[in-house]
Amino acid sequence: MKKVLMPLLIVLLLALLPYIGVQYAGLSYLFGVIIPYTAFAVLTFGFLLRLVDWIRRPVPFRIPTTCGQEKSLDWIKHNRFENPSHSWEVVVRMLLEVLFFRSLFRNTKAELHKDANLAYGSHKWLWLGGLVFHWSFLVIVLRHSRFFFVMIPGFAEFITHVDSFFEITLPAFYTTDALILAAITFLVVRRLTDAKMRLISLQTDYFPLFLIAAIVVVGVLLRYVVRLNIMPVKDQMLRLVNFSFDAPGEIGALFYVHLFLVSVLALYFPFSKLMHAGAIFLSPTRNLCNNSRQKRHVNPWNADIKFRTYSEYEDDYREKMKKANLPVEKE
Amino acid sequence: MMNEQRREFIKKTALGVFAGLGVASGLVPAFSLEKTALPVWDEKPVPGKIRWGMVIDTRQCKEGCQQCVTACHHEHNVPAFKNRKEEIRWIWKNSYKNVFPTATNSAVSKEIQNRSFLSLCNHCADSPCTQICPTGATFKRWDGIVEIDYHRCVGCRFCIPACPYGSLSFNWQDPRTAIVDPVTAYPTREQGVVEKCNFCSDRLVKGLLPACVDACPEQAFTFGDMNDPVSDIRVVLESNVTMQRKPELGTKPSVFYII
Amino acid sequence: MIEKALKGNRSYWIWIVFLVTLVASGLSAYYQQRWFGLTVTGMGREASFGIYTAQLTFLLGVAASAVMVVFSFSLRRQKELAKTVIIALFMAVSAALMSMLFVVADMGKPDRVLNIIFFPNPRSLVFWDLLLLSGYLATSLISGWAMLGAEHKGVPPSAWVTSVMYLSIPLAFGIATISAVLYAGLPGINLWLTAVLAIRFIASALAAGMALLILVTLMLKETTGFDAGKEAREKLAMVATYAGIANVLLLGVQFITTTYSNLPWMWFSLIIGVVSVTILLLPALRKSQLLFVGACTALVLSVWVDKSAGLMIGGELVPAPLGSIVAYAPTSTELFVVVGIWSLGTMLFTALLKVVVAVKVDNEG
Amino acid sequence: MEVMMKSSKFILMVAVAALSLFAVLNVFRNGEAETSQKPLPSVSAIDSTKCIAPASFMRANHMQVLHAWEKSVVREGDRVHIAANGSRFQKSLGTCLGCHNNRLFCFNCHSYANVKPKCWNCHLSPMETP
Repeated sequence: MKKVLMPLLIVLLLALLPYIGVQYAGLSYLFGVIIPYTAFAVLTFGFLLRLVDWIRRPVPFRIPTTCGQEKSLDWIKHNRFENPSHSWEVVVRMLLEVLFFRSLFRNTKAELHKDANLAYGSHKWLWLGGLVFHWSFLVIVLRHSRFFFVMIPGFAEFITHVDSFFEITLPAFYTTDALILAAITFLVVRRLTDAKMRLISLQTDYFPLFLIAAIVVVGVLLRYVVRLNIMPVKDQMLRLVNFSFDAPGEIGALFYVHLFLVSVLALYFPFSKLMHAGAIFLSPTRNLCNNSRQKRHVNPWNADIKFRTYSEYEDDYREKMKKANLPVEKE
Repeated sequence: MMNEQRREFIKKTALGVFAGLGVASGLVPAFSLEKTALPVWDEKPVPGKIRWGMVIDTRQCKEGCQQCVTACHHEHNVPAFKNRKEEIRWIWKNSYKNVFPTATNSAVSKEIQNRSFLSLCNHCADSPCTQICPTGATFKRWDGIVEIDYHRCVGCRFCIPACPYGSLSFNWQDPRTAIVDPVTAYPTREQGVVEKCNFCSDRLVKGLLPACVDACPEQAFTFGDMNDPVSDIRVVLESNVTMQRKPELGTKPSVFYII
Repeated sequence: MIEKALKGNRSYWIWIVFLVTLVASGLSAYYQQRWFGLTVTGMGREASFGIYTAQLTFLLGVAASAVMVVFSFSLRRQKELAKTVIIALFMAVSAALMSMLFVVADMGKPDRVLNIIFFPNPRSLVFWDLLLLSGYLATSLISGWAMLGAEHKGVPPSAWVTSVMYLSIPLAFGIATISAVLYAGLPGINLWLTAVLAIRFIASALAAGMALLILVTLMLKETTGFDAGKEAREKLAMVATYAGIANVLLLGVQFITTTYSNLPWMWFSLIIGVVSVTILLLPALRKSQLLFVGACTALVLSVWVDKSAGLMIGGELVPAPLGSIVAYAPTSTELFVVVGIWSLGTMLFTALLKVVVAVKVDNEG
Repeated sequence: MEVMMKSSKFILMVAVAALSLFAVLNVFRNGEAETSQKPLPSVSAIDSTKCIAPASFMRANHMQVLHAWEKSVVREGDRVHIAANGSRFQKSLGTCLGCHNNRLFCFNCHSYANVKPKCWNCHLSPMETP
């Protein structure tokens, strides 16, 4: 239980910190300027460093995945996107993975039925929950561009328009707000209900979920319940994107909770499992062509060995071989 | 200080679209929306206490006169779509045959056959349109007026065939393109909602009579509270033989006709 | 299981791509309608219902009729229908989805569609109709999918699946009855003001729905080799025939009492209805595959014409509110939207059937 | 977007043209005697130089206030807003705009914050009024 409660407690404390800091200690400059800049500097450099580090690690083998037929003889059907042999096929596999989480789509679940009947059925809930979560997150981030640009970019405006299609609340209700909360709830509940999942879940699995949930909840509160005055918020965000170090105006303390939790997320990002965002592009089972049968791959760290071929060997010993009545290829 | 300037600058850039109008706004500081005044009902109204009704003395209605129609349609920003398909009507003139298609007396005089009869929402006591509306956007008010909540209407249009008097019109397109002379005191409607006569509930709260009643040069209308035993309308109803449209449907219209 | 719909042969994908193209053209037509308003349709002041509502009425019936198979199989234990139950449920799902899309396509302000849930008017039959329809869509999809999943795993379906399936039975009867009462109770249109309408709704829905189901099973047999069984088709044909007889009788009665006899389309509907019922009734004629298929198609067509041309467009051709007649003809935008929604429904149905066939073939193979 | 801009400009033009006509017509109307029946009491003018609530509250809640007004006026017929200090206001968009009569009052903030409410789909906006 500690695995769940600790991260929850940490998130609550983290949320309390800026609230007290701004409300009672007047630290709005710290939470509104210094911490956001620091966090995003850490995010940018940390992310790049991690990626560069990973890119520089040599990858030994082409790893053929087993879920599709590798390209072989002409009359055996080749599964292009499971086992690509061209780089464009790899790109498609990568995109299917990044955009549609294809490997989760394959999930199955074993069920033991009455008469010791073991049955496998497809189990796509994680796929669905993950997909909803990530896409909603993306839409929400794009929607926030209205704070960072004087004129909102066209596509972001279109996304906002679609997201707030249903006329329900004032201010306009965003469908993704509801979707992401539902998805996070599912993802947490999934780890808690299944004994196997409970066993393998660690604090670092719960913490980002709780952190993001807290960010969303505070954001929803700011928009629909507290209804913060967003004019100084936009001022402050425009200052941040213009690298200005001016002090923020009068903004409610709850906004700093939102901003601080986002900063924590950014700070935490390069050091955590969240790096899968960048790492997915580097996973060798996804981003390499499985064309070992068509092309010779040499490990880059191999020493430059001088190989001696049979023809060289024969050249050296031809006369001796002839004398010994051994067959030779060249006369 | 820099900040304030930048903020101002940013605001102005963002308002580029309105720049031209912004200059104009400096010249005209105030604009003429509704005057701020308290309505005649200071308290929350009691449901059922009032029931508005109207008597139309068709003998007074003059051929070719359109003053009530014009006044109503102007007052409520009713778009003037000319084609029959998209026409929007709150009050309009019609023939005897169309207004009373089920009247038992079919052998009426030539004069009556040629006379114009005003059609408008009957604000029925038992209104089929409010019963069919899935969201309650068309609803019965505390004072008997059948009102449409334009903020709630989903535009499903089931109320249109539900009304036996054809009183409802649908905004097949943006009505604003066809409003000749918009008034600021009353909103327009938007594309995709249903609209109809509101018995001038907007004027009643200001202590005014409905626009058609006011506009009629012949005083053919009598308007008032039918629950009030000393009101004009009760006097007129009690001293005249009146007709309702399609009474056999049991909708109990609040609009009466003196033939 | 849905991944089985992502694997198919060339003709399957050609069919899907064809449908996707139609859906896309429907979407672009709908975008036009959303932008300029319903003025782009042929509907107008006097004809406030058009081809959208006509499709809705027809599809409501098709959706509700599928319950007959569920009912006969689960309550009356008719085992020969076992292979058609899931197909019927999925037909209901597709038809119900199309119905809902037609409701939305017909709305002036679809962005406020949730007002129906947030501000429900319990006195409104429209509200109840839409509520039951969404419930029916959910129960059919959940029970059909869960049954298929159990079959895929080779285990009997859980108890809750059966209860959800039972729940769909009253929902379906509710949809058919409420829609009929809804139309019959519109005082603005005299033609519909008849008690026969409710019974005819159910009869015509059953006739068209069962005939359509027969055609679907035959199509599956031709294209995939999966055969629901001749006995099942016989059973369905029997229901379709009796319902068809009831429908043409009631329709004929209405020719006497209302102005249907003025409408050439309704004569067409009546005649092909009578012909198809006759073919289905006589064993000698029914034996011929060609005549059987023709009769089923004609029965579906007869009901479709009756529901759209007769009930909707005809209903307003003889209207009442203003005592004037305005002929309604759908515009091309409207037709594209209709084709788009039908294609979307067909695509869903195809995908669901693909899964059904794949599961059944897997299990048999 | 273009169509909308066009239509709103069109309305503006029409409105400006109409205003002059309206003004001329009004001169004649005022001359006419009031002949109709007067069954209803008349309205009383009120002092609306003060806002219904402090600016900070209004900044956060103006949409809720307007929404609540719209609901209670349309559905319940309750047209009078009683402020905390007891002063009474008519629940109307016009009550707000009568005081805040700078044309850009709404648009300043709303365009800066990229918030696009749907009020002006029906209500004529200060931009469209003469």
